[in-house]
Amino acid sequence: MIDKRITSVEEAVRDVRDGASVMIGGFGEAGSPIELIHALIDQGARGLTVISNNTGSGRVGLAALIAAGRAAKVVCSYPRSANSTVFPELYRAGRIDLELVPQGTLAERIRAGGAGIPAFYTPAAAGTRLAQGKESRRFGEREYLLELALTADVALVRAERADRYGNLTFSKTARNFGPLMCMAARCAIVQVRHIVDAGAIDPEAVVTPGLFVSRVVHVPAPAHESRLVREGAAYP
Amino acid sequence: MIDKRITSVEEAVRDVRDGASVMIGGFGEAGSPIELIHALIDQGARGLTVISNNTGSGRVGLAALIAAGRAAKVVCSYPRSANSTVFPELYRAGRIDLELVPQGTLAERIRAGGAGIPAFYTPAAAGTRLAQGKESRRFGEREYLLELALTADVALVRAERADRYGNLTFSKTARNFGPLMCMAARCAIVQVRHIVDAGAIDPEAVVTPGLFVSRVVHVPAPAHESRLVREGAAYP
Amino acid sequence: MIRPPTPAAPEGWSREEMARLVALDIEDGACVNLGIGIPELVARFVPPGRELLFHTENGLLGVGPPPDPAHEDPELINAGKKPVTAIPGAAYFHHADSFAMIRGGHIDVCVLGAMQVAPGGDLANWSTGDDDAIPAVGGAMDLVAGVKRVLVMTEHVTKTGQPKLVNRCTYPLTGLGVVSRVYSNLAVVDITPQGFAARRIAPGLTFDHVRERTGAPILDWSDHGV
Amino acid sequence: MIRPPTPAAPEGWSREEMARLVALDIEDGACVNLGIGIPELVARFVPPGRELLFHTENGLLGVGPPPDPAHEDPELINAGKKPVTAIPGAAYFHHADSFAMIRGGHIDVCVLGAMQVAPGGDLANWSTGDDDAIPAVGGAMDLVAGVKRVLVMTEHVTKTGQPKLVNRCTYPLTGLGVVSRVYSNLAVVDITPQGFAARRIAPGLTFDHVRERTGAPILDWSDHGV
Repeated sequence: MIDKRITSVEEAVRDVRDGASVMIGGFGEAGSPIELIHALIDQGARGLTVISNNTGSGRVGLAALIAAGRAAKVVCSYPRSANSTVFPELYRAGRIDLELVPQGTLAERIRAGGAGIPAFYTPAAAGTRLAQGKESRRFGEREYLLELALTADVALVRAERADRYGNLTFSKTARNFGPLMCMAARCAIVQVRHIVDAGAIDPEAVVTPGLFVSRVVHVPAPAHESRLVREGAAYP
Repeated sequence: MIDKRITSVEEAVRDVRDGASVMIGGFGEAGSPIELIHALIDQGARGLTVISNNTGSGRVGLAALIAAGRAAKVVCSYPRSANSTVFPELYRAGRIDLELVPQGTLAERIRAGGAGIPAFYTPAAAGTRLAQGKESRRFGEREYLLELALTADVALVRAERADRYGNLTFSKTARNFGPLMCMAARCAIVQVRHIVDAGAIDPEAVVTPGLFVSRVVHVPAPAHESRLVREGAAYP
Repeated sequence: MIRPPTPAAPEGWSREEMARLVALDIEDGACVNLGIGIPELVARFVPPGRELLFHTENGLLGVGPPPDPAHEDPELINAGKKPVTAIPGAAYFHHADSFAMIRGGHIDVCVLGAMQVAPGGDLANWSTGDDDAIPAVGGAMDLVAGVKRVLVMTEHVTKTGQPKLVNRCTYPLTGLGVVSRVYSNLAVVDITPQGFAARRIAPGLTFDHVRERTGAPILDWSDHGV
Repeated sequence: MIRPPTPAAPEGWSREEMARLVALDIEDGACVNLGIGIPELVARFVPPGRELLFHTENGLLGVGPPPDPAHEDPELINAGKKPVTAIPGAAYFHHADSFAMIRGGHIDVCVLGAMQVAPGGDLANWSTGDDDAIPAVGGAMDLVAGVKRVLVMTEHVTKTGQPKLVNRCTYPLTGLGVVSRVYSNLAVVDITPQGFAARRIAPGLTFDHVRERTGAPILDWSDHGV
């Protein structure tokens, strides 16, 4: 029987290796898989390439992973935060690399990675500083940049519901990068609020079909990142 | 008030012009917008470029449009049918052009057209006869073909439910090319079985957000194409 | 007693008045993406009888007004990461679909802030280019490349009095030739083939007042200039 | 009385037996796409204790058995346009997502028919190349380019007795170097760095019998060849 349920977040991230590329879902705290990230901190893998839209808040979740020195590089569209100095300090100290990618290009590169498209052209960033080192080409009247697909060894994603096949639904704007990262990672690990029986998710409303998902972990009451940040919490 | 509802299929296709490019949804009869196609036949536009996965069955719907000589060209993955000789006869007579595209490439080219991606690379058809005349390029170990986006003036699509904003859901495997064609056409015209109030479609389960849709027509009881074909019907 | 110099009092239109002018210029039924900060004010000033559909690039079409604090949901936010609501008829989608809307030309209007705008419509709004600054671009480059009409809302000059409408952007570009119109506290300025053209001047100000605070040639196409 | 020559009686495995062999070779939990025609039989022979998830490229993961005629739905069909059902836990999606699954390597196995297979795994299965034929490719090229393991089910020779396993495909290619294994009525044949290698011979037949009907060198790696 196909059954992707894993008993704990610890077990789910156990085999992440040093030097792995790790996609981490979320836009700010919405969709950020905070329990999986904390489990990855405990697990100890180092030298990670983190692919995520942001670099986290406060000293919990993604910011804590970065603060712990586990990320050698981040691929990201917006590594600034009103309430975190973790990334800026490491970056200024030259202790972490940054590949800055426009948000839509980041999303499309991840989708391309999941869809077997090695490269595509986009108008975003043409003629700007972020075009440096990239091939450009005209189609019709406009100039476009060649962008390469992104894949990863692992994705850490937060969703709302899953069944044993790994079919997923998400919650509101917490969907963001999750479905794309599940497509693009060789091992997509998903924490969900609810595990339901096969068939309980309307097949018309499945957002991520199960074949994109490797592991599902039940985290019924995930921490509120913004609340932890307000309280000044730090992980571990 | 945003309201994309149009009172009749005739009204919905009234302004399709000679020479227009028209995407037509459906995989076989599933999702084929038969009432909109018949309205387009009645409307009379000629010299059309039809972009559709198939070329229709019997002498109704898409096959009838082609039989009426309205299509100058089809862009298509599978222009053969067990029960229609309409396209083969015109093709052998040199009276219609064919651009044959692998099905996944066709889908992705339409999505690219809707997503502002002018071109992308795909491994499908590399090294085959369908690679003739196309640029190829290696990424890593493999060879890929450069494929260009497809857009169209009009899309004719069949969906299940719509609200006044044009938000859509589909029915089972009748979804197929519909959502992509709505993205890629400058005017997406959709026939739906049910028109519902704004808010009646769960925002988590909207398949095609309304901004991709221009016109919605209520066709509560669409004809069953396969039944018409069995009965030997011909349109008009 | 000697007093330290104080910043000049705000002159011309208030931010709310600027937002009202922007909202008046957006056609009924448009899909609109509002940038983080001042542009968010535009949603408050949609004229009666018009319906706009607000898009936020983090995956929602049909953004509604902010919730009361008791109904905030950390999973229902806008691109500025502030709590929002969803209207009946809203739709959620993932980031690739969201930017397909943007890049594919399906958003009619976006309203963004600016650091600098040049007469050809070049926009700089993402980085000061300082070596020490943490670069962060977000979705700005995708928005200006894809949205049909890019409107800018900005103070006419910086806090230190430097013009933001300039001959050439010295800050790193967000996009080349992308801006249609600028709404500043002093004037509504079109990007035209002839360069900047003031369409409207804030009450009580003169065209010369605007021109002196503009770092590039500007034409007077306003009513009182005709 | 002189009788016209009749085609040779089918020899070796029946189609059902071939389908059973294929099904036995697919690992538990695999996502499988079954081509139109003979490959569809594979779904009937999933061994007890294994669960396969069937994908059809027209937008369904979790294809179930055919419905009884009273419950056929023209909007629930497979790639061969035949009515199917959906299992509990199925998902519907559009064509771009469906081919993202295929092209992106998320389908573990596909089973296809063939006109010709060459020793390097080249496959021809979409066109005879006749000038008069209406070319129609469907999803075959995408499938062979993207699916991790491509299995072929085919009669070993054509109706006129010509080998389908050949030195070089003379029909237009579907893909280069894509096939892993061929299940014919005579033998199970691997594509190996050394070319064709028979892994298993149908009961009652000899390797020589298979070799004589194969249009390219073939090794005997079967049990009785060891």
